[in-house]
Amino acid sequence: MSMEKTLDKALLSDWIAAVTSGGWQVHGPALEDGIWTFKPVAASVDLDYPNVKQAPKDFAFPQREIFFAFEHIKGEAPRLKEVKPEAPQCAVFGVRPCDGRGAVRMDKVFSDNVNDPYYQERRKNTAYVGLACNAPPSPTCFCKSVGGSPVSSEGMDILLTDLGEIYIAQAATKTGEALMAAADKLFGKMGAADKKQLDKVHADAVAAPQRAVKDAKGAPAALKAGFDSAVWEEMAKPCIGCGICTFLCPTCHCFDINDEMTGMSPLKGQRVRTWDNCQFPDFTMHTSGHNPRETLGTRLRQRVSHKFRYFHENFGMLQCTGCGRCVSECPVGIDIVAVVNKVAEHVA
Amino acid sequence: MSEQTYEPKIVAFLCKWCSSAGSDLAGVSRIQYPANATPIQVPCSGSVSPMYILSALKKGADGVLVSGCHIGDCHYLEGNYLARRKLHLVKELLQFVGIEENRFRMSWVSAAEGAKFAEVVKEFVDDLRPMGPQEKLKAKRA
Amino acid sequence: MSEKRTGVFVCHCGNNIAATVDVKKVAETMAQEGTVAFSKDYVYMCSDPGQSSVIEAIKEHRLDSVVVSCCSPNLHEGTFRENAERAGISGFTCEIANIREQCAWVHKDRTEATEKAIKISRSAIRRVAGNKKLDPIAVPVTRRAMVIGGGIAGIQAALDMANAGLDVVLVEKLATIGGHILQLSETFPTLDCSQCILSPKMVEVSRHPKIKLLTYSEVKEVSGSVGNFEVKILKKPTFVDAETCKLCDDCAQVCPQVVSNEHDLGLTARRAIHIPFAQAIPASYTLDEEACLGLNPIRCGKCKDVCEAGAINYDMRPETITENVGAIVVATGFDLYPQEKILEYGAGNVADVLDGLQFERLCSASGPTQGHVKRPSDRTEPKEVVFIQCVGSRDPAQHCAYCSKICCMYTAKHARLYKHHVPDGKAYVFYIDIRSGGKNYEEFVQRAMEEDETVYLRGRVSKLHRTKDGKVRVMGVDTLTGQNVEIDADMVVLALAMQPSQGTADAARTLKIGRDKDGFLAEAHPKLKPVESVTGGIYLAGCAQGPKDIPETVSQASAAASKVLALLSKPTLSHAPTIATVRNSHCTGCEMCVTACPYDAIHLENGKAVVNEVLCEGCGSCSATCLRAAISVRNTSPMQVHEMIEACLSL
Amino acid sequence: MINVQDIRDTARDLLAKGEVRAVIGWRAGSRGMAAEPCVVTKPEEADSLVWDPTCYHNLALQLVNDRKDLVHSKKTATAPIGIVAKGCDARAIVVLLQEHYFKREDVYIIGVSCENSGVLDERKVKAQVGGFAPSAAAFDGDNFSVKTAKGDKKLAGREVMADRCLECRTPFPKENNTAFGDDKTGREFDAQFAALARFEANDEAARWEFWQRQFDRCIRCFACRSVCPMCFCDECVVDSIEMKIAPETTAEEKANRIRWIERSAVRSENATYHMTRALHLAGRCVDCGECERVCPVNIPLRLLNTKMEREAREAFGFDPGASIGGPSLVASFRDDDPGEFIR
Repeated sequence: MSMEKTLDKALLSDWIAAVTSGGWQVHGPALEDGIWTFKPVAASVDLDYPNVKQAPKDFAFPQREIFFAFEHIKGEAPRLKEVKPEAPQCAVFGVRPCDGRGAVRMDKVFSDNVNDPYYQERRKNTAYVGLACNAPPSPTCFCKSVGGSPVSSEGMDILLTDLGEIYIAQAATKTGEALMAAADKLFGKMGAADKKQLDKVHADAVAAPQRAVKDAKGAPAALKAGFDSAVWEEMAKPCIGCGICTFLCPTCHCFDINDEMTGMSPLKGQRVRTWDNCQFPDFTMHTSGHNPRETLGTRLRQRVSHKFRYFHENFGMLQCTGCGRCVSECPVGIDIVAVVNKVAEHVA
Repeated sequence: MSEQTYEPKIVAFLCKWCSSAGSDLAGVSRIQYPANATPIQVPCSGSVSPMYILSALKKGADGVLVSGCHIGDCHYLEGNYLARRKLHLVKELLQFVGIEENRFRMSWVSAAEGAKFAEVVKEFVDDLRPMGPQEKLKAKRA
Repeated sequence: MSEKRTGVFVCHCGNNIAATVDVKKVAETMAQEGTVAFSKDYVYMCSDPGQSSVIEAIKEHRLDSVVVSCCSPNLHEGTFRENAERAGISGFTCEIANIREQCAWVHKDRTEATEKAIKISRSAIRRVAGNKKLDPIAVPVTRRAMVIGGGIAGIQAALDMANAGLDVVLVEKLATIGGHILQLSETFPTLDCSQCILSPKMVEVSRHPKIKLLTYSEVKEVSGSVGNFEVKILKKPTFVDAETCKLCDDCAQVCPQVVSNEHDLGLTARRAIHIPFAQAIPASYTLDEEACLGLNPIRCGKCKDVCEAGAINYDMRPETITENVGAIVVATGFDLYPQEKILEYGAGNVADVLDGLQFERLCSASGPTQGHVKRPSDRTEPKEVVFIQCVGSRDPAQHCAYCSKICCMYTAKHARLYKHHVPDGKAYVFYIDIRSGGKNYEEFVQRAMEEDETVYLRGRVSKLHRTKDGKVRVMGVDTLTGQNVEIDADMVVLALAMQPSQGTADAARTLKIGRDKDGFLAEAHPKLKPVESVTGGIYLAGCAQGPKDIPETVSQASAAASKVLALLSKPTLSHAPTIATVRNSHCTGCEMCVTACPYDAIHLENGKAVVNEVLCEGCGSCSATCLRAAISVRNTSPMQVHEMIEACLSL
Repeated sequence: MINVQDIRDTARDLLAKGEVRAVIGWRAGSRGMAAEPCVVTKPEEADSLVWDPTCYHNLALQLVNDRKDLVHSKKTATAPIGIVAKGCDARAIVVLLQEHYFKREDVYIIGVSCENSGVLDERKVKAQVGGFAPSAAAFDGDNFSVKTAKGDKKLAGREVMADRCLECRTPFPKENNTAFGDDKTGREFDAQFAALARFEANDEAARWEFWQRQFDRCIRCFACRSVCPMCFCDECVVDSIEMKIAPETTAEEKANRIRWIERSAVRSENATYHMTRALHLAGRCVDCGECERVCPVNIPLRLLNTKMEREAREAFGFDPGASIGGPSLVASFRDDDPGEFIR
């Protein structure tokens, strides 16, 4: 890490003020109606929180994106008007390592093989100020078993670690360095004692027991072998086909494109991208009425296989970052860890 | 929009047999009333789905009127009884979520009540005007 | 967009529309609509050249649908739909945008009215864009008719239809047909005997090969719709076989049970086994089960013992008869407003205060006094009689708001009949107004005043009571002189209001036809459809629809008969195809539509709703009730309505 | 207190005798403390069934899914299906029966009374244990014992019981083939509609301020609708896509969707969705509270549904889920339904 400094907790709000005056919109965790969400921060922010309910993927990939507007006056050629994303610079404070790793995976999708200008425009204006998990993990966390770590800075611009009175701020990108440099005098030098404490906190966090996908490395092959397993339908039996697992997921990125009409006389509207969801029954519905993924089992298989097999085949890494949202929030307790383990067990 | 230029937009569902006929009678009698309500003739007030009310508000209506035959006079015998119950629920729900009570209105206007129809529309417009445009449920497509 | 090709035709209606609405602008704006292939305005769209131009445009521009922006659809929807059919497209792809009654005539501001006309027209365009070509549904009809009620109205309607060759079922609640008219002594304005008028007609009914007479019977259930009703009738047992009964009266002679005679309105008594009156049709005795000492077990049995003809059969049971008919005439008549409700006139508890029908019986040769006017309390000839009009009528605060129409005339008749019977008697009439419209009616009232020296006092009677010397003291006011008037009368006759009979209320419920605020049967249109009920195939006649006199009743009965004859003149009827239709893929069989349907037109088959297209009237209650958009009315689908809403808000 | 072994024995017995083809119930979950729904098909699996205060789920939903499976696979059931049902589950089954979704004889109801308990509200538990999700819980009749990362904790029952249970009057499944536990019908922990009454004390502006915040937050994951046993339509009226395409569906119909609500998760569309759902549940919702429990963004959906429920009760004397016979709320009327609001 190129830049490692200390920040007195009392100065966090000053730093945020400095970042804000540097032209950034600062977002931080806020508790509203009982749930943690990233909200614009006015003055100070409390970073002592578990994790946000919804992964922060919407900074670069909002649930609704307008591509262009159109108008068709009778007798004339249809007119299109491009809508460029309004993407203010956003610095998101308090991103957890699993979600930082999620951003890396989203970047793969929208920037590796294809260039999605809407995503890229927003992404380049987004900075993630991460927060290492040094509290005991929640019963549904499993980041370690999918190649992550509670203190990973992957995908972050800065990683903060809470050492009680102070944060250690470690810049991971140029953007991160710039954000710290903007308020250079607020930061202190990381001394040896600090360094020692940091290492200890990180080591303890990594050592804390988590539940685990038994053989994540072998998962792609196992899922391939278990494609036709009867386990899928059995595991999906209680599934209700809602969209919680994918909408909360830091790496789910499927979308639908629709024309939303704003007027009929003359014909006016806009082409809109909205999140879609492989668990919805209409996701793979063909115009003919045929649906290749008609059963809940096939849909569960799609979701799990995408995370643990297809993405790996495409990008050489597991897509799942082990945040545990799909597990803790599932209304009926469908547990991706248990599913992967069970399929693997079944084909073994 | 300023108070002076604001004209409430009303979608008026009128049953064919009583209220639309009553509205016709207002016309035949040349009773003048504000032009804010655009009528949609439906067979019966009982055919007005609660979703039509929501749809109208979402499409930007400032007020929605449903008018049918008086109780006991329904051309289809019972349609207005069903409408009364269903739309009572709609009215309660709208109020519950904080939509102004006066945005949704129901009336019974018989084929003989041209003057009453004009009065219902006039009163509705008078009640809506001070409230200003309905923005709460209106779709904002930006 | 779909490939709809709609033509829009905006009518000026002379200056009726064009004065307030910029019709040219409406036509031009509509041309911009995606589905509109042609639009024009014209001074009188409904005129012959106007209609022809629509046909030409349909052909020339290959239009598949039409919107006419003009007057109310009630006026010309039929005209333009027929016109569309003439041009070779379905009439149901023609919609009317009402920009006259609901726009041009009710607004003054030209800009506002034009904008509203644009929205109304646009809305009709959206509707028609979703309209399907529909063909009227041809329904085979049952060429039989039913008449409910055997009074003069029912008899007349039944005879007219039967004489035209139609099979008729005549249902009467009482043991005989005839109705109130047989209780009358003479009729105004000719003073001819009511029995002489009606008896021949009653006999004609009983002998008519086309008429099936069901007396002592009540309609209990009606299903089906215009052209095909199924009626369930409950026929009560008379315990006497009409064919065998010789009318010897032996049974009545031995019957120990005496009850009040309803034909004489309680002025006389009858036995449990009785004949309502001598000329009853069917000519037979009836054993009134309620009055009888008991049939189960038999407690008396005297009538059966004495009957030589063996006509009496205690084993008769109520019988449910099912009749299929294509049309129904409802002629369930009137009752007098109950005297008990007139508290100021003693609520029926003052002796010698009679109602009009009781007085008729006193004047009638077949009545309790053989035609001699004698007061019931002491059988003496009353020398001073007060007649009070408008009792219960024209009194919105306490009784009926309406005028019962015939009381002025029958009170004049009563006064005259009284004077003819008791030439030295004095007759007083309290009235509010005299309403004597009708051929020879005014002359009749004048004769009552002049020839028969009836004293007409304009004013209300405030109260009356019995005096110690056996008179009825009537206290009123003569508003013409401003004097209080007090008359010690021997007898008082109240001209009570007419109200729909109890049977009328029952029939309305069973037949599912509407009633007006006073309980009379509602006609479909007060001027243009006076004998049609709001339900197709059900017609109205007589006082069940509103107070009326005999000539009017007879005319209405004949009118109803002619409507039935016209309806049933063809082997099939055409039923509007704009009825409910089910999307099987969406229906879950929850039966909410079945419950909501006012016509019982929906039932489940294999777990899916099925609409009986003849019973369905297209009201759409099912559509608004269905949670899954699985049922909707053809050409008023939710999709169409949502688009119409959008059109209404488009400016 | 119910002995869970009784439930297991009953299930095993029914399966062994072939009287049911499966038993829907709860088993221990794999993640943390919560139980999860399961379908037991073999007698030997009956011992996996559990009954505790984490049996949140309204299992009537699983009956709906079973029905859909049967229809989809065009199979006919060989025997009835068994279901373990709480009071609210049984009320939901009654509404489903009222709407002819299946027949009474198709279901074998093993009723379990909540007696003087109910289910936990995980949100309340988390609030009591410093925001950490517990990994196990038990109920001893008065108190819950929960295990958390920071140790074990005893919590008073009423403090962490779901609102819906506190307001519940019918914890006993009246409609049953066999039932366990005491019938505590009429018990009263909290006033009925208490949460609703608290909210209604707000004025119009405050109500809208509250609801617009909720509508804005909705992500349209449709978990509320997916978890609801009453939302058994194959295709919801707020879905803008025609999923059910019958052979007679024309190309025009496929193209012309009912475009009255958009897919975008924005305030107007979300509000329309939630209000439509509330109206469609009027007279059908049995207040099992599942929609509110599963909402990932904490929208208090019970408020909308209990508002309709109370309205149906007070204005129309209607009690959903009380009996199988009788017409549905909006398909029927009474002559004296309120109409004062009509001019």
